[in-house]
Amino acid sequence: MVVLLLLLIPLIGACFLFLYKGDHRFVAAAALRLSIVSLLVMGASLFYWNTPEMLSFTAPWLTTLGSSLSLRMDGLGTILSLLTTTAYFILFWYLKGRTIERPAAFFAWLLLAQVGMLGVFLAMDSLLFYFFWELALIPMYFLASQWGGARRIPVTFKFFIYTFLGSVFMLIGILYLQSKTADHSFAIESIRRIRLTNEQQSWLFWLFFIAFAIKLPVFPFHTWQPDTYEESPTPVTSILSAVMVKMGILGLLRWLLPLFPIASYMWGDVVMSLAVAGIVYASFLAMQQVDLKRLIAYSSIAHIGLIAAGAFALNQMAYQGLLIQLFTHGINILGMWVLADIIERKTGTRSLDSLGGIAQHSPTLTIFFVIIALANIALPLTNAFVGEFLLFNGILATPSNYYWVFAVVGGLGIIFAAVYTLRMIRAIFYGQPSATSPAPISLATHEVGALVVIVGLILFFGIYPQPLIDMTAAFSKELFDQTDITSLFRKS
Amino acid sequence: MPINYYLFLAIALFSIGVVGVLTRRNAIIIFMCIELMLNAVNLLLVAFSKMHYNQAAAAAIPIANPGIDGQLFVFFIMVVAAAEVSVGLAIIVMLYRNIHSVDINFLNRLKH
Amino acid sequence: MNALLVSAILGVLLMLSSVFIKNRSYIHALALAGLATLFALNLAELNGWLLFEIDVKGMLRFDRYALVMNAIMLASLFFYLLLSGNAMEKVGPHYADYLALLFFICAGLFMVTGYASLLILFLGIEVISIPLYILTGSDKRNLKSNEAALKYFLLGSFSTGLLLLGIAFFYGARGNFTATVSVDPTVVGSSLQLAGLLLLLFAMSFKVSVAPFHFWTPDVYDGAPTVFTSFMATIVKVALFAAFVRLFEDTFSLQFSIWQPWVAGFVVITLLIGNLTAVFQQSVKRMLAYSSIAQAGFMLLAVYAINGDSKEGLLLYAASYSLATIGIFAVLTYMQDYAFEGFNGLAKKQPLVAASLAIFFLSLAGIPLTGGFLAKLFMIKAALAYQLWLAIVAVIMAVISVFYYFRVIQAMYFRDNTQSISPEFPKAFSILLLITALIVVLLGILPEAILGLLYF
Amino acid sequence: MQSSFQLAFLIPLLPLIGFLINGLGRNWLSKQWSGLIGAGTILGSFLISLFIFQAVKAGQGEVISYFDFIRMEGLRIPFAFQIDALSSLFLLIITGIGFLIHVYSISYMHEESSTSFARYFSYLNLFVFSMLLLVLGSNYVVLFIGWEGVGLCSYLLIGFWIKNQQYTKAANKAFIMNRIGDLAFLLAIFWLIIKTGSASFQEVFDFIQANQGTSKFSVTDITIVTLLLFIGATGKSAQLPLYTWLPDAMAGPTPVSALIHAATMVTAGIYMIARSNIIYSLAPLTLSIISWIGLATAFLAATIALRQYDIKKVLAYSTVSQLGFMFLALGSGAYIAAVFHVLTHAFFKALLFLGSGSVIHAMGGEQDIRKMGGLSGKLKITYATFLIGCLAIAGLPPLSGFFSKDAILLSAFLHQPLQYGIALFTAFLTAFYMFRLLFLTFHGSFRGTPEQQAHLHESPALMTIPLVILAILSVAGGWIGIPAVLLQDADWLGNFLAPVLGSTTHEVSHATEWLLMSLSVGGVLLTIGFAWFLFRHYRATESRGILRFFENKWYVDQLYDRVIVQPIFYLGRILKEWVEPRIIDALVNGVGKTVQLAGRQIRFLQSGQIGSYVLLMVMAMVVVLLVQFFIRK
Repeated sequence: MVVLLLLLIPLIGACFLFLYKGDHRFVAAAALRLSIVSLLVMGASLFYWNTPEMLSFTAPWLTTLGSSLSLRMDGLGTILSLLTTTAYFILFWYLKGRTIERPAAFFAWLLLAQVGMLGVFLAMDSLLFYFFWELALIPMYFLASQWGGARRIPVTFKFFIYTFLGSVFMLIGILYLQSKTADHSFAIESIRRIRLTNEQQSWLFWLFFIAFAIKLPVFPFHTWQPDTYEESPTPVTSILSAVMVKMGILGLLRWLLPLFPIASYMWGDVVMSLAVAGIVYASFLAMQQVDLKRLIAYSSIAHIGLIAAGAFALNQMAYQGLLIQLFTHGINILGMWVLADIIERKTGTRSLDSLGGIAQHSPTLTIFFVIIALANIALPLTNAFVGEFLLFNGILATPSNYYWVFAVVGGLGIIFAAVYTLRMIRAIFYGQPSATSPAPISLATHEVGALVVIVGLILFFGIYPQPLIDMTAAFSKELFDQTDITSLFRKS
Repeated sequence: MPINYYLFLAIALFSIGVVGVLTRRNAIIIFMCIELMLNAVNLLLVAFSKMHYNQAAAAAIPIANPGIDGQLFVFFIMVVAAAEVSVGLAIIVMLYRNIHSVDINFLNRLKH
Repeated sequence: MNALLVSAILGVLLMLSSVFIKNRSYIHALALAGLATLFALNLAELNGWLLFEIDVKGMLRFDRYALVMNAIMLASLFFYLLLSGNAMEKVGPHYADYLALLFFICAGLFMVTGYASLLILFLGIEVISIPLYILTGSDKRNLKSNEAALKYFLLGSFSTGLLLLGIAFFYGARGNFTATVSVDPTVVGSSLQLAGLLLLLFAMSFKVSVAPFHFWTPDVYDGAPTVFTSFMATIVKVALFAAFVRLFEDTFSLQFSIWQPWVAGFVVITLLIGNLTAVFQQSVKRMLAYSSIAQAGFMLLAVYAINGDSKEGLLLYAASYSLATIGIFAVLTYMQDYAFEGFNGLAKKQPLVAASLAIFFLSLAGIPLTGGFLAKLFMIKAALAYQLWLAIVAVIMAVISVFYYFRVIQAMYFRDNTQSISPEFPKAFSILLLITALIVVLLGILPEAILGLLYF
Repeated sequence: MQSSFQLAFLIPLLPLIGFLINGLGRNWLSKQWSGLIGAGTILGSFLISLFIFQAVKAGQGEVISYFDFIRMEGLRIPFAFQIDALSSLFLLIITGIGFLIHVYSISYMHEESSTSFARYFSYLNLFVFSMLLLVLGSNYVVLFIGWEGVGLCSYLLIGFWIKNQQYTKAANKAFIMNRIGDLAFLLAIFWLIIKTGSASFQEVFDFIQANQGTSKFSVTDITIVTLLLFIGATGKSAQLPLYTWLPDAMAGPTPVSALIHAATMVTAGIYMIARSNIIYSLAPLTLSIISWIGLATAFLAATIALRQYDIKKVLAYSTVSQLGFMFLALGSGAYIAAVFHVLTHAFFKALLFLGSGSVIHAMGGEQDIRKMGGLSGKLKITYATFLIGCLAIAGLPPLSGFFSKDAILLSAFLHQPLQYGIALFTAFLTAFYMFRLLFLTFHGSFRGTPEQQAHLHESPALMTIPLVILAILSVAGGWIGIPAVLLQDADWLGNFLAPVLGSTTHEVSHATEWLLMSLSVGGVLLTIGFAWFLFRHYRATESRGILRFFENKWYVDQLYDRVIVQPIFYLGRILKEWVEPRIIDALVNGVGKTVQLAGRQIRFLQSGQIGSYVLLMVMAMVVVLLVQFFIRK
């Protein structure tokens, strides 16, 4: 039941806002309230962890095709829903009192996207999964294209068509699997029961992987991402990179790895190489960027590369770290975007060349930025540390001959991350105040509030990450049992 | 007389019609060639109907007047052809009113 | 059976009505009422209640599938009349006659969906085509309309010739015109049979505008008055597809292995030509003409794959595709020109119309939560049962279709109106349009609403 | 839990609290308050450390676990402190010296605005906190947390004067170079976790001792782990090849340099290796590598220090050199000697830096010794203490430096005579450049500007008292480790650390020991004399040949810039300018463009001519019919 509520609240809110015509601040406040409500519902669902029937919902739907409206909140769903609701709450609080053109439509689209993403996180039926997958894409496309920058139309169209192309391949894969199931159903349980030959697994793997790789994005498929992040309005960008990216990772963890473990192992080296190459590549580009948003965009490509590598490390420690990272990366990158938005709005520029010396007169902003930036490079006692620690640990334990190459090359990312992050801090905050920021940058209460929430999460989970681990331990165990190569080969 | 003769004749007529459609530029003549194609079909149908009648008679299959439906079909084709002629000529006339020509090569406003 | 006869009678009635009734809105109402009765009668027949008891000597066969198809077509036609009734008035003075022709065509449609003998198929096709020639040329002063009419007429009757030759060969091989499976092995393999099969394939491909027999489509759709283009492109095409599927699934099911590769080839060519050519069009109307070719390519998959999925899929496709296209054309009739720029900034001025249009285009592009998606899903599923590569080609082409469908969405939502004049839509129209759009969405969410009819 | 250990958690907590108060309240606290809080918290943890040290001396020691930092299937990393001889000793060093530096800073930084004053002390407290965490941690992860913490604090403090982009650049350099080491350290930790399934010192060591050489933990594993850990240490403790950040770290305020060089940060590497001595004892290869690297560093840094003119730079290189000595000791297996030297070095290096700070303070910010000279008259206390510091670092008996350095030299001698020779020479170099510094600064005639001369004055008590205390320690600090040859069983330190580091009982005749000692002492005395002869009166000399090479620090910075930094950024530019837009993205866009182009071309099939339409159709039909009837048959 709770899961259904999680979907219904934003859905109803979206429908209402689409039809609503009225003043700005009511819209923003309504959106904020909605986000609080869904956050509360999410909190409630955390208490129901031991009553599965509360956390799952099934209703007949498209029965003639063999699909059904089945939602369930497992460990993965929990942590991702938690991220989604939290991120939306923080974002909407931050956006409180912002004057946006046609705010009702803006928030309505955002809420609709929330429905889609939560649906992706909770769907236990492959066709339903695909439905929500696209449902999340459309609102983002409209948001980015309507409220975006100058080059928005071509850029976002590229983003849309690229991801859509990926998803249709996945659709073919889904249909093929459904045709192979005994009871001709799209349900994940019946798909799991199929005995696929290695050769089938191997091409199905690619059908699915391309979709997820484009969404993530993994190294050669990433070119839509910096442009889109740059051209989208920053609140939308933050949702894109904080939450939407996680759809791809969920795809890997819930669909790709458990369904095609052998193929994941066979192609593991290829994917790992792409991922770690992506880490270094993106870091190099991040070092070169002058535009703040592009810099953050590339840095997030690097992070995603690490996460993708962890997914194919095929061992429990990596999974565990990855699952934690899902949440922490979302929060941190959201913080980065919020700060980028503040800086851009208050100084009117995003270029590192024309920024500078902000620390002189606005220490508060500086402190927030430094903390979040350092969390972004996974300094100990920030939330990202534990996740990356376990991730790297797992990558070093990859069942592959090149495990140490992956670990070392991926590890270079740690160093490069420090390089471009410190470069960014130095360029924006240190030195003499530049022409763009002569006056102190004052933060409104709700802005400070949002940032405090982020920093609080960073420090709390940095010092005591155990709750996140407990939340996902069961899932990582299950996932590992499904993808444990040694036992698989013993079976076959 | 074996059926193949009729068959070849009909196909020849039909092909002549097709070639006519391909080569001529005057709408009316093209239309006449199409009529030729239809009549080739009529001929063929009649021939087949006769053939089936003979086969049935030879095999002494007790059907009421076998092969008759082929000839019926021919009449339908004639009727339909007549209807087409009326509409088609009307269209051609209408066109002639507007561009004072029935040369199809002038019909290229709609392309690409 | 009910609908067939009654529609013919209604046609006659409407033709005479222009003599007695001068007020066009009455005629319009009469037509709508007639459609309603047709729909009711069709449903009645679906429940086994027949108006007339006529022995058709096995030349007609109105099974459940045919009747459901008729129901869908009638419903679409109903929305068509509602949405583009007054646009029809603009075409010319003979309003009642257009309606009468529409009803005659209806009779032809029912013959085509319900034929059991090739004779009826032929008659049905002609009953559809001849009035369509007239409607195409109905805008007499417009040279484009004339040209379209002549092209349609010449090429159409040419393809009729092919059809007839095919039927003749068929008759020669089988000795009758009954469109049922022939079990006689000597017949199945005979070259007469083969030639007939292929000629029928060509002719039907021409009628449903499948490449490489599609050439008439863009010109005719472009030249004909937009209202009638909308009718041709949707309801007529759907009915002919029903006939196409029936011909090859019933009559030629034993020659399956012979014709399936050819159909596959036609699918690929059609998808390629339709989608690629549509990408670079400047006029929305012509773009839609090409897109209808592309959609035909998808529907052809129903012919390609002989299984339940494809037939269900065709029903869904018929409904969603017809409604969406009718809606778009209806909006198009309000545009002063058909350039993409005409849609700039429509979302700000006419949010309802823009939203409905967006839904229509999303459905045509096959985005989930719209009927178009499920329809395509069925088709791809059907193709996947035989050939993976065909399915992959199909989805890639679906992605390409996004290129041109989304140009309109971009124009409506993301660009600002540069020219001052913007089309005005009556309130009722936009509401109706929204209802149509909602039905399209409903088809995507609860397709059982349609498919259920097959199974209750 | 031992009653005396119940307060252990306060040791790091107090500085943390100080950090929070000073950091959050920086806008409201007056300078006195923030100074008081900053120093007071450290004093508090120093006292507690004393208690604990007493308890440990009484033979107690244990691991106190607070909560589970990471607990998952197959891995449990508690947030736990380990209290034993080693950690308690370091606690004393850190808190004790840290406290003195805090006190010193109160007066040294008095010119700062109250806000940045509080900021400064909050950073200092955080620094001490991280270092304490590092030392107290009972497993490699907690150690690493502190490890990164000191890296961060050094970054914050080196770049304390954020207006100056040169300084912030130095800060970035320090942080990034540390990160390079950290990566190796992390990999070592991962390796240990994967192999042994734990990160706690005790469990890891037990496991390795149990399974060394077996497939569970092969010799290669040992070598890899030890090497990786050592690379980590080179980053923090400024050894070759990662030492270049330390001299640049002079950008920070002088007390910070003292803190970094004496009490915290650089000793972390030594601590970590000493802590892991059990593994290292199993890796002879690594040990010899360490000893050679340490020796090389010591020598290189000493040579560079010969020709430096910035008073702090000289000291910085001397630190690097001394650290090299410590690593030499570690490499020769003399862990106790290394720790001993850490202790004494902490005393006199803190003394020297604070002294130099006092000098700089008196000179109004001038750091170039060429512009100094003859300060002994004005800055009496500073001079006296500085002199003691120099004597101590030069290693003259009975000052502290003598004993520790002697221990190191002895171990080197036993381990590898060649190394002993080089080390001895380096020790002479040390004495030489230190006294060069002393003479140039305090002797001869004043070479600064008149107003500087007018400004000259002895520093206030808050600065001099710490100097005096440290001077006393530098003198007496060594007496806890007197070798047996001089005084029977007076090697208290050795016995104290033996449980952790193992006792070093080396068989060497007293005669040899006497010989070695006299050799080093004599040599040092000679060098000092030579230095006196050379630098009693300063003569500006253009350095030539090898000396110029030294003056330019062996061009190492330039080398790194050319070989590493520039290529990386050049490659980055290539990727940005070429690969990204012209290859990867071009491919993606190419697909779309192809579609557009194809559309444009295929349109022309639709010629508009009925004839061509029919022709195409007929051709298609003919092809199909032919294929069907003549090929597919």
